[in-house]
Amino acid sequence: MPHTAEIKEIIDESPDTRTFRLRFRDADTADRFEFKAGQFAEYSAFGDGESTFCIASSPTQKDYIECSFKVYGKVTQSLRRLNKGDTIGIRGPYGNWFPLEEFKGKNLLFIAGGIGIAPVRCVINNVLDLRDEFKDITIIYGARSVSDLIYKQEIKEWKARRDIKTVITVDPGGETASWDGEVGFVPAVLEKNAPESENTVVILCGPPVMIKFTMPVLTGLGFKDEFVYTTLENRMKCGLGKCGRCNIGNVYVCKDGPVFTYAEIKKLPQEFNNFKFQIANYKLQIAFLKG
Amino acid sequence: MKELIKHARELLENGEVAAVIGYRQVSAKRTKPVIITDPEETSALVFNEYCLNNLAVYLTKARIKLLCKKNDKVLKLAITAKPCDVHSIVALIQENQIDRDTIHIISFNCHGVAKDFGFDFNGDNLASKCITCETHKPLYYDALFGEVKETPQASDTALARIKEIESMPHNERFEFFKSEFDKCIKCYACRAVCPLCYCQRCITDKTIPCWIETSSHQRGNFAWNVIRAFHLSGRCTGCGECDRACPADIPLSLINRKMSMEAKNLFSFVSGRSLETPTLVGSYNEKDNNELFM
Amino acid sequence: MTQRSIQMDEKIISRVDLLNICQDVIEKGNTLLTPGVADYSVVKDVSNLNLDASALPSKISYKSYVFPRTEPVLYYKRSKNDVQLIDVNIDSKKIVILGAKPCDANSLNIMKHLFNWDYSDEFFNMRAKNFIVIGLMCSHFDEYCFCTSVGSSPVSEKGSDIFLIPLDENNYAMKIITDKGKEFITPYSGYLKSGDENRSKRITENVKQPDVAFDSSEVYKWLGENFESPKWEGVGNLCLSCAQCAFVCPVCHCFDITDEDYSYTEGRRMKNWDGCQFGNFTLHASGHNPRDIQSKRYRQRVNHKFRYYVNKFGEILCTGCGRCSRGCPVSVDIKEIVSNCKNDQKELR
Amino acid sequence: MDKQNWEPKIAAFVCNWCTYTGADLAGTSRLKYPANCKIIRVMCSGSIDPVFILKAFERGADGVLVSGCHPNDCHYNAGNFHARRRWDFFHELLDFIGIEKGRLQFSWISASEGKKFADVITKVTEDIKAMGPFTAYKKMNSEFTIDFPEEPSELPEPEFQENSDKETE
Repeated sequence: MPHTAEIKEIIDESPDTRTFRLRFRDADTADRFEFKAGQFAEYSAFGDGESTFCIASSPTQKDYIECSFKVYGKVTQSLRRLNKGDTIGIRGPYGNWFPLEEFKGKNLLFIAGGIGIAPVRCVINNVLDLRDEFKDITIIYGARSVSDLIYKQEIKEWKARRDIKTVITVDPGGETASWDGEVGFVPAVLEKNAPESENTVVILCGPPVMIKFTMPVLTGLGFKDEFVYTTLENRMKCGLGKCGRCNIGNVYVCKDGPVFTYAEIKKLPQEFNNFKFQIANYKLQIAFLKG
Repeated sequence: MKELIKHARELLENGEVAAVIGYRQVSAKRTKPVIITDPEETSALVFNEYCLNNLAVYLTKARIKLLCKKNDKVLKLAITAKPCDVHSIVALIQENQIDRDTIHIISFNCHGVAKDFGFDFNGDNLASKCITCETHKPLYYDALFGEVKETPQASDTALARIKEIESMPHNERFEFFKSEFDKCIKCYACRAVCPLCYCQRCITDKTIPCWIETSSHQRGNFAWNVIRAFHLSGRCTGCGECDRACPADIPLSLINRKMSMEAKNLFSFVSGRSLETPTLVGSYNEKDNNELFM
Repeated sequence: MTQRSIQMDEKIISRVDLLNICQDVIEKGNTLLTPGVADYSVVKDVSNLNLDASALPSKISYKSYVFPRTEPVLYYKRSKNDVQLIDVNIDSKKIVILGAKPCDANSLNIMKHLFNWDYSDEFFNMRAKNFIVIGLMCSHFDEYCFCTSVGSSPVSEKGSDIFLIPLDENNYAMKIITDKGKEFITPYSGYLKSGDENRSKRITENVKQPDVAFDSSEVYKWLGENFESPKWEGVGNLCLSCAQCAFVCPVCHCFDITDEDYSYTEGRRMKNWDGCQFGNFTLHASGHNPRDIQSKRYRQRVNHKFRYYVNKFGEILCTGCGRCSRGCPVSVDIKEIVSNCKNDQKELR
Repeated sequence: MDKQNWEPKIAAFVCNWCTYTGADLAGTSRLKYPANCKIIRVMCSGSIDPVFILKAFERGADGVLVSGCHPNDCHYNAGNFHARRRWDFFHELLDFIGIEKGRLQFSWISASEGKKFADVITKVTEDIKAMGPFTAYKKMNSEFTIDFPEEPSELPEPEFQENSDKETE
């Protein structure tokens, strides 16, 4: 049974991406709902089905939860039609999470591409709320164009902070006249701006093609596979490890994942043979396409 | 049989065809499809009363078409087909799914097949399509084998059943079909084996908007089976594969046969019989029957 | 489902008395199922009940009575800004299966792992709890049966609550396997006569069994090492991507969840069977499909049955009933494929 | 609902160029006809898929009318000719499956035939009234449905809501 939640606010992040700020209708549920950075939930638009997105707000934020989605399929189209004050369903939280406890006292490097910033943002905000417990923090975020950058407001805040290094880049051709960030693809920008690989944990999320080219760069810079965390997404339906859809090898992404280290992923069957990492992070694309 | 093997071997060895789609024996009363690209393997090819599959279904598959592409050259595809399977191939050619020039049809003089694997071949166990079959010799072929033999006699029970259903009042008919369709488990085996169900994306797979409910409850089953029957009307060549594939034993071919009878009555058209005439639903005639319309 | 096995003396029951028990089961308003040619069907009249140990497994297994092919999981009603949700009451009628094939009888035991790891599925558990499986020894097999290769056999009692062995035309030896079976049979103990274990043993020992076609541990090993094997292409070319195999399978359990409106404001969320061989099973909304070609999908099917499930739950996700192969429109035979996989000389098709 | 007061729900799929304009004419000519038909405008009779008709039945229609331009008058030259062949089949198919032919009716109505439009609608409504509600299909629809407890709420206006006035002007 999903809980019902009210859409408190709608934020248009980019032409095709939207963020919902949600509050549970039931105060009791709102109190009890707890999750950890990296977990996901099933959001339903009644009449059109359920879709899986990560929870994009920080677990330290108790008043509301946020989710961001890109309009792709049936459910996301239906969600986009909803207005402020409407009701959606939420089940969750499901899956595992980023082991923040283990990250403590280490340097963190966040690398995100496109909508892949959503799960990373959850971790970033969580980490920033506990800023003292971590060492250097670097954020590298790339999008196709300036208008495709999401969480623009927060990016500004991150940039303003002295205690983190924020590098924002857009693909060549996507920049505007007033753009003051980097221009170039994420792997290239990473090479220029990467911190020391010693004692650093990488949190990586983005489209398969980005991950394909970023991984060799990371390895070249001396980052260890065990310290590269990412979150996988596959087409999911139940979120409970039953429906069999997200199964890769021995793993049900919805239960044993979605957070994996690159070392763990290497051990899975290379189902996605051409791109070793093809499956990684198709945030939001899990909605039931077909349309 | 020897001639068939020899012919297939020559085709492959001379590089005329990329692959031969044929049958191989798995046990005494059962064969299964095989796709052969290696001349050495042609010895497995057979043709007999247990070659039930309509291999034309493979012709529309993208992965089979891929087999034909060799060093920038597109080779032909050889297919062993019963005379009734040739009808399906003709229908596919008419609907521009395949090109006659890319297909090498190896056909046979046919005297009928068994209704299913494991049955003795005789009048009682004759496939229902063979009972009324008029084409024991294929209409189109590139190579012809097999000797002419007498088809066993059998009574046309399917026709009798159609007549029986037609004599029922509408509400009984509705209940009859509702209960038959209720057995459907939506495995879509009927769609998969049908050579004419070649759509890349079937209407049931389209969910924005969702026209046919994917759940296999009464209403979803009813809609699916009616729409499938409609999409095949005037196109179905009556190979009966859907009937054989259905795990729930729904008499799908009854409806298909009824619709073929209508095509014959209304438009004197039989699907898959001629390469020259256009398809029935893809064309029109200004003088068509107009009685239906007020 | 998890009762510990108890050993009880073997009993003998006559056919007439067995039918009397069945009659009573029906009169009490419970459902009685027996296997037919096509499906397990509900029995209304016991007089023409046919308990045939020499029949092949029905075309469709009885899993639909525990895991229906379609069922609502919740109802919703939209109003202007709100949504009203109503939970589904699970109908928990007692179901007695008389004459379950030994291969089918084990199916719930295999599936229960999946439905109970991490989160227990109420729908499955409620129904499984009310299930009483009366297994019947199987005396006939065909070229597709391979129960002996996956650790079962025609006389296997695994999964049955009560197991019957036909002694002669009118008498059955009855073994009561579980507590649930004992509880069921206690009211009818007047019908039971004490039996002789040696007599039924003689019969079960002499039952013809299908030859062991493959060693599942070797298959397990091969699958682990040959994920990228080009051999999968052979079967990929042949298979037509329907889900007949998954839907008739007694242990395949993948499902789909979809919303359906039945009026302008009201609707239901349905849980439907789904099959891994369908092209759009793993299709993402973006158009990306991890298993885009048939050979990958068939590889997933075999791997899931013989490797992943073993890793995760320690059992092979297959009962060896052979339904999938018997019913396959293009005769793709899973037994043949699995036994040929290790052999480099043979292609998979 | 007692039979006396029962009003059928009819879905009318009409083509944009002829029948819909004909319906307009019927309205501007102030012709009277029953209000049971809910008109759904499509671009051409050739673009009406049979799934639309099944969907209408699924959503509780008792009958369906399909109407387009007269033969040779199609805005797209041949849309109605293609449709004609298809409807022949679909009509026969539904009849064989057990749906009476009267439940699905067809007509050609041109833009100038306002009178014919009113007549056709009247005839279809009367035919379907005589046949009674389509209970067989409705029974099938009611599988897996529940009645929600009544609660006063501002529901959006359902499209197929019963119309209280019998006739429109």
